[in-house]
Amino acid sequence: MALSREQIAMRVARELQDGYYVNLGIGIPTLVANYVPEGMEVMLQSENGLLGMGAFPTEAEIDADLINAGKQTVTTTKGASIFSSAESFAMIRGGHVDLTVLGAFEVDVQGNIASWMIPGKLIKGMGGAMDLVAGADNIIVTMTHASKHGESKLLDRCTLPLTGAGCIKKVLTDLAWLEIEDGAFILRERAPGVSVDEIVSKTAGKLIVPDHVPEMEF
Amino acid sequence: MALSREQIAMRVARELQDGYYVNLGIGIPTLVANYVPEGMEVMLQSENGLLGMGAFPTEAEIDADLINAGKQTVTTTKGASIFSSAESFAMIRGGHVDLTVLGAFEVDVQGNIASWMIPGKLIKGMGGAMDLVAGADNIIVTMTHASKHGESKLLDRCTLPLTGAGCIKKVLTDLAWLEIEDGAFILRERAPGVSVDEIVSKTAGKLIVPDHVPEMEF
Amino acid sequence: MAGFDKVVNSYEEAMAGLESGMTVIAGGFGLCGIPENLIAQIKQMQVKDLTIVSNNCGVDGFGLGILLEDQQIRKMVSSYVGENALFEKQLLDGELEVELTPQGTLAEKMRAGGAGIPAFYTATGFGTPVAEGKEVREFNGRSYILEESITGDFAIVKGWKADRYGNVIYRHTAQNFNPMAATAGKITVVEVEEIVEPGELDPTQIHTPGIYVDRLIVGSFEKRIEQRTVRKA
Amino acid sequence: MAGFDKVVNSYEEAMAGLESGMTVIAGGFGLCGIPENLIAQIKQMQVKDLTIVSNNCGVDGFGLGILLEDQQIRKMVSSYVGENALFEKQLLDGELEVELTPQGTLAEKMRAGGAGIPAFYTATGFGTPVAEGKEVREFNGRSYILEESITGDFAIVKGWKADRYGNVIYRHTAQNFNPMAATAGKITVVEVEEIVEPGELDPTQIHTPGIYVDRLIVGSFEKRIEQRTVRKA
Repeated sequence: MALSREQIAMRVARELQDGYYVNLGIGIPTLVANYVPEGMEVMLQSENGLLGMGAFPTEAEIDADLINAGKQTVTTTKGASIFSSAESFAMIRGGHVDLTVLGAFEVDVQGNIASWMIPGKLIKGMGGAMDLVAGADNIIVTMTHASKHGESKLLDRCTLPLTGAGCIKKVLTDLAWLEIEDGAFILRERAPGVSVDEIVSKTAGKLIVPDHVPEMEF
Repeated sequence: MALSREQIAMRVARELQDGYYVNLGIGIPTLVANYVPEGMEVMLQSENGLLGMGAFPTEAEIDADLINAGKQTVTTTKGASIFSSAESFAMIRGGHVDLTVLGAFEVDVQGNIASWMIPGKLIKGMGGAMDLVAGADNIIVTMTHASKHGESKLLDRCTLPLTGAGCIKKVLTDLAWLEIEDGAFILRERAPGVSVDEIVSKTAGKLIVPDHVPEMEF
Repeated sequence: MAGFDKVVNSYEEAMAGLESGMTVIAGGFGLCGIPENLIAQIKQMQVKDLTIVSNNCGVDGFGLGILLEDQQIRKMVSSYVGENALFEKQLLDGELEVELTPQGTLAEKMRAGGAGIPAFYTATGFGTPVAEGKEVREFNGRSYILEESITGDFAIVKGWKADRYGNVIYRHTAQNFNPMAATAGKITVVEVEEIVEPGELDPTQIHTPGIYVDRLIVGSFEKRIEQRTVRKA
Repeated sequence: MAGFDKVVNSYEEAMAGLESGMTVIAGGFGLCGIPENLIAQIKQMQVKDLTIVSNNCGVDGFGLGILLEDQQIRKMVSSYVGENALFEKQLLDGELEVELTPQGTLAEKMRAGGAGIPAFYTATGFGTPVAEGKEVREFNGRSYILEESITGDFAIVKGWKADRYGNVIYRHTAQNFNPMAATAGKITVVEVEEIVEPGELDPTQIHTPGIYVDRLIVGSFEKRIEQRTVRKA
């Protein structure tokens, strides 16, 4: 069965390491914060200028001057720091964030990612996404493997305008965990009960299937 | 008579305006701070990261962590701010300092300045001087008009390696106040008792002498 | 106003000199840390054809969104827009131009503008529509694009506290783009919640030194919240 | 060390991994705000052929000057040097190379290195020996030169207080180059006068966020004064 949103977040959380500074994009990536393994500490970076983002505030704690990059009211954790947008993106662009998790429309075998613009639809902007994908060494893209109409989002070449070129190495879909190497997707893990054949049939880009593709366990 | 060091500082101080942020170089420029006109406020910027440099400390006030760009112990004035060297030079390079006063070996009719390097002598470095002359719109160079051997320091073309190209418009020597315009020095004022002829004879670069060249008064 | 006292007493005075066709750089992220009253003053002045440089364009009826009501904005330079219907309509009708700029590049362009750096290279946007028409250059085997800095005729900034000399501190994430905006205006106007006497703020804890600030005014702020998210106590 | 606790307990541990031939970026201006004990540790380690990026090179017997005694430095990148005799001698003997860099350009090169900006344009140095071999380009009718960023294998930094997570604040003008140095090291080591618990420092008043800091140690400091200037009380 395809992974639920929560399972996607849980699987991503296994990539966390103690002491990681992490930037989580809007949507499913945000859920990763709920699955930080016991005994491990990570610190969340929000690109509007906050390192050490905490939980949502209680009614009593709400402060209009304390929001995250999704414009949601938040709190700070102990040891947080707050700074300008220039400093925030210095961190991001300079590669100081250990892990970035974000969604996408398409990724391809060259590590290209398209996530911000669908021609013909209103373009709202890239926000910080282009900086995040260009700045991070370690990025996990989370997305559904195929569109509602069954069209693969894992391509030989992205069809949509790019967010970044050659910057993605890890993709987690609702069906599989894949790595991108030397111009191909490599199937590393599959969702519980999802067959290799199904993944192959829903992957348009070049896919390498190792002899053994373990099932994820939850 | 040639101006004394104090008179040079006094003459420069007449160019101050209320509310000016000023960077004073080492040597005679430093003395300008002693002649700020009554009722006028200026704030001194020190390029190591201090805006609002105060007097030298008393013995009791000395603090190794509070120095100026000349590495001298100083104090801060009320309303001072302290910041990084990058921020300090952002101010300087970005043209936010209203007036910069610094010494030089040579200036020329193109507004070039040489102040940091004499070939054959040990080169200690330019420090912040190149940033200061490139960043400021309003610079006053203070220097002696001629060397001890009588050689003019106001030239058609600097002979020494430059500190900055085309950035100087105002020069105060011990003999005269000059402006640089359209490839010439223009003699604006002369030191008390110094004749136009003496200034002409000691100025190697193209010099324009207006009909009336007033004497400075002190 | 004498010496370094930057305080002005009316919003008219704060924005005096702003004219149609000018470029205004605004601090703020979403509706957080936006110069609400300076924006309202721009609306009141009815200047037109403005180029506004701001990460976002407010919402319908609040923040920079109110400048859309009378079509005062000709061009927005932003990383994310379209949180309001009027914006969308004017964009589709061709009445409004948008130059979408990655958020980090936008912040850096403002900083560079204030810091006398005319241009810099960044990997952000390489290989994307943002790179169109821009120089690409390799450094150490990686490709970067050339981005030019931004300066404005005016910068409008929202601070928390400032002393009369214009030394400003920001509150929490209301800092965001404000410090860079403050450096990049020919005339920088800061509105704050409280003005204190010089000497009351710790010199080492100033976010925006007064040298960048031309005018300072104290105002009161609605501080509207865009996404009110809470947990149970 | 677990989670975000950056504290190490010995100077050996603080500088572990430093090898001959590496590049070290050091904070400090003159003798103010220099990482005295980290420098002493480098001397103790006897690593050689170092490239040191620092505004100055200390004085005879103190600060970076002590690394000259056993000829540990191959190259200095600085804006102002030669405050000590040994430096001068090694320079004239050709044992030491110096890359003189304008002070503001040096600060910006460090910042750019930490901020993922490989190069930027500046008017500083145009038309001077500093411009030799560098690209010149015009923006808005003015000439600028291209300067590349600097990063180091190690950055050594002197802070005042830090919390265990490596959030650092600096004291007075001992800040100087330290915040930029902190961003530009593959391994950034900070020594401070006091370590406090996370939460004790105001999040909006951190000079160097902990994300830049790899190792943190508390030391005691001589803080030698270079130019002791006083007035009568």
